[in-house]
Amino acid sequence: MVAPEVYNVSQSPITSHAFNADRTQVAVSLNTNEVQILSRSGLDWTPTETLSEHDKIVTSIDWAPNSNRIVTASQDRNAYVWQQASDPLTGRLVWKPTLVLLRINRAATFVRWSPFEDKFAVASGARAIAICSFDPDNNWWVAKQLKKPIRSTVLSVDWHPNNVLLAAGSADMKARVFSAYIKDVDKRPPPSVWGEKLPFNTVCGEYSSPSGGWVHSVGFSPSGDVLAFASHDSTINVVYPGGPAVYTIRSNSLPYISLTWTSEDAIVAAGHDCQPVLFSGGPSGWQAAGSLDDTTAPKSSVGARGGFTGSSPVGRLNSAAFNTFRNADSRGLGSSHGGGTPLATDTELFTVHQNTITNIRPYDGAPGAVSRVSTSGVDGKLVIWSVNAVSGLGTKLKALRVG
Amino acid sequence: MELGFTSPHLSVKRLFFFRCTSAVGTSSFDTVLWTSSDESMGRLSRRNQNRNTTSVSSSILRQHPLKEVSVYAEARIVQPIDDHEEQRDTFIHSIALLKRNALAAPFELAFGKQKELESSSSGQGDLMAIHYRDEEAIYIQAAHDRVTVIFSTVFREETDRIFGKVFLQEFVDARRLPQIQNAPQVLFTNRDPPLEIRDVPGLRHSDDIGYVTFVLFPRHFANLHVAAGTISHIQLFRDYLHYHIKCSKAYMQSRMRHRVSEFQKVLNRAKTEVASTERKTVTGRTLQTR
Amino acid sequence: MSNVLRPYLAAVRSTLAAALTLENFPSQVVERHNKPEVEVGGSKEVLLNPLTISRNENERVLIEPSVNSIRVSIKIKQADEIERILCHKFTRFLMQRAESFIVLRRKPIKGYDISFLITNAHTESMLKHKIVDFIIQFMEDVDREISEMKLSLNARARTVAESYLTAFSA
Amino acid sequence: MNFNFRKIDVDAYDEDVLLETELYDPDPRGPQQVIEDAKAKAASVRTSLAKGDNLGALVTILDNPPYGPNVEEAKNLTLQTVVTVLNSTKATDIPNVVRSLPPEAQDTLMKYLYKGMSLPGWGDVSGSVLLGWHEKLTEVAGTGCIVRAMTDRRLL
Repeated sequence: MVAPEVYNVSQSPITSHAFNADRTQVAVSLNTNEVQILSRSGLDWTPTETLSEHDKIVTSIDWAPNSNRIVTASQDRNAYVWQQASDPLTGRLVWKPTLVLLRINRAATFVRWSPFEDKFAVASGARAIAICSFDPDNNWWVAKQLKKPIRSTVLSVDWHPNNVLLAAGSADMKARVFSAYIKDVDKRPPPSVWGEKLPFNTVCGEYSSPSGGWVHSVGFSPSGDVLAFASHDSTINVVYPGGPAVYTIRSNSLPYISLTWTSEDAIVAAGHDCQPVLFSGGPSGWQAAGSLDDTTAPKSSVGARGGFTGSSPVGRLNSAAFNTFRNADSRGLGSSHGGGTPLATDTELFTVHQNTITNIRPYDGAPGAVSRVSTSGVDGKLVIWSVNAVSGLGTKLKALRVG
Repeated sequence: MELGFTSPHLSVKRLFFFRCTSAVGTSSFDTVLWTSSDESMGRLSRRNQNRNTTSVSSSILRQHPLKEVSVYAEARIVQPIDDHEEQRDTFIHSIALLKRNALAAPFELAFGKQKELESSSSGQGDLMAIHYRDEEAIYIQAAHDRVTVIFSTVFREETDRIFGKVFLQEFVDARRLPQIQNAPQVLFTNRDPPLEIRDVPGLRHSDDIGYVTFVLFPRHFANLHVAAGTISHIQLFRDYLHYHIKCSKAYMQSRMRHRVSEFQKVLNRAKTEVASTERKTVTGRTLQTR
Repeated sequence: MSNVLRPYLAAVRSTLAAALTLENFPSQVVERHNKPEVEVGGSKEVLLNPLTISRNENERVLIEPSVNSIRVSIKIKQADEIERILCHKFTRFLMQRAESFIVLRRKPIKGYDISFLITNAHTESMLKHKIVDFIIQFMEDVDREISEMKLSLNARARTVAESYLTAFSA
Repeated sequence: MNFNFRKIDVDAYDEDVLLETELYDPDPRGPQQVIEDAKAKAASVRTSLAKGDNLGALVTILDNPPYGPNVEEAKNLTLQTVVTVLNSTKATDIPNVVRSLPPEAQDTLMKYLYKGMSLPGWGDVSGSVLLGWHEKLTEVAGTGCIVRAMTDRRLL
């Protein structure tokens, strides 16, 4: 199988990541109020610019591929749209923020550009979703809120390819499909499995997993006719609204946090289990196909797996050794620690990611034919996986069942 | 200067210090006060008029149930200081044993009473109480075939009470061992005083009080030498018990401290490794682990 | 680990693994705040069902999960008065040092001897399976420590009593 | 006026706050139907157990269990019946039984194991029996099954 590209971007969690169109740059939030723009330089990613305007943790980032605009959401209740402009002093291109008036009084938790990049949706803890569109007359972004019947923090959203429908997952244990139709911006969408006449805030569907759980992630299939969502009850649910059928795939492992469709019959999901799992199926049923991670061996030689080589300057070796010693002492892992398991294997998980994966996004390939996906997680790693590299039903997945 | 009269034996050692002081300059002190860990206080003073007389007084004497004991102690102890080495040592030794000897009096009386009653095969002597500490006392009573010694002792903390119980239960059980069968019989009650002293007024019935009864048989005071040994030994009981309770608590404390530091290490092991190489942001700030 | 204890600790371990699936969750009640929901309890939907793992009435663990924090409370076996006082001393000793045990709660919840509060900040800066290891080792060691302390107390008491009483026979 | 406004629980007046009863769909069966079902299943379990069919007994009793308010009697009867089946299954048979259960029944069994462990000393509940089942069920159904015992608001 093709080894994943692994980049150790940070020691702290990567809260969110978003690549630019040609994948030469990536915007990440490292569990702080700033956004880092990293640029690819050889086998490594180098910080090139810092976007600092938020004053609390940046929860979500999205990078519009065509208009090259970045939108960021934060627990400070705000969203900013960032555009490149030349600096009047240096003439260099820099990212300039525009504050978006969301009119929400709680944290902004998730943000996504619509497919046409003329709108974006900001999920929030105010039990509402702000649908933002650009008002050229006033030269600002205006927000209109989807509120009913949301009863708790909205955790994620996903746009339908028609630029009008929006799926939302929330902590009230529901995945919903709303109309986010904005007059003057949107053309009337053609009828779909989700309905015909779709004024703003029409609820086209409301779903939940049989055993409950906050809905962490939602995703329309490439055609937009199928909805998948991941709940905290360790299930992936696939909804065929015309069916009417909802397939619930119970995992025997920990809950998935993020999912993305790679084709009309395949979904990759990842989360607390620390590995991306491929699901495949269609109108007649769904099942887990396997993990993208080869979980049969420790990942100590990560550098050799491509990407970040982790080479440290020679001069640092001594202080690194000293730190190791000092850490070992405070952990009670001195030489007297007889009979104990060696630290390396004792500490390491057999997955590439060493902690929860919080984001999974398409990386390579057109919608409906995604060949590679990117993941980022609490362990500070950014990993690019080949979707075709399924390791088969590994140990963890043997007992994954379709319910 | 403090002289800690923790026990007759220990005090001899402490008094050595006192002796040195007195040897350096016989006129260098007028009054010496001492307190000891068992809360008894004492005063040792040279009488101004008579430089050769040293008087010793102690709270233990004032509280003594028998008037004659004061006299008895005074008689034994108050002696002129002589420059003669040997005599001075005897003097110091007798001060050292002041408390022991004072406390010995009721025991000696009881042993004598038992001998008196022995022939009659019945009857019992007076119940003598020594209030050797504020809330603790020793009760002594002779019968025709035994002398019963009852300690009341206070366990200030719950831990002391529970640890005390464990220790005292072992005292009760120890007599099962063949080599200890000749020891006095030991009985232990918590809260409720034993029958012998049930009618004593002013006894507090509470969980923090324990009563330990030693039943001394004639073999424990068969002759003067054995009796003296028994008296010295039994006097030590209360302090011996509390000392070991304290030690056990200190030991637990050190074990807990060790265990807690081990827990700390296990928890520290959960922390992710700190980056050995710094990574800078574009603005020059160091990317930090939170 | 003793064979009797193994299924108990295994159940605690797997339940903890399931519960330690936390995320950063800003308060939806108080503006610009971020608090352990299991302690605040203001939003019912972000609390999950509390689960109990028990061997019997006297040995049980309560795990109360929420979206960004879990509370783990342990009732430690206490067969008699001695174990009770040793357990009490030990847990008090630990809780007085709560600031150096970042996951330890200063007070146990009612009906339990010791409580831990683990938040998403902890699972972000520490390895999750190692936090679980810590709790399990804590449970094992507390039991062992208490029985060893009890044994040592009994042993000392026996020696002390025997040597005291032997002196009468000498 | 003497009213203390500071003591008003403002959250109670927030119509957006989700109530516990809103977190799950109520049982479509009425309480009467629920208790009748529970009694019928308990009887059927006795028959299965008499034939030595512990798996069949467990599948029966774990199907469509009573949940929510106002069905205490049915809940108690069902828990008691589950405990009886668990207690009467040989330890060596447990792995096969849990493996043969349908996924929903595995999830429901996990919920009953935790329910039983939260009531030590209740009826014939035995901590060691429940822990034995828990271990075997976790081997088969994983931590996912435990997560579902936490998320499912249909409390047994």
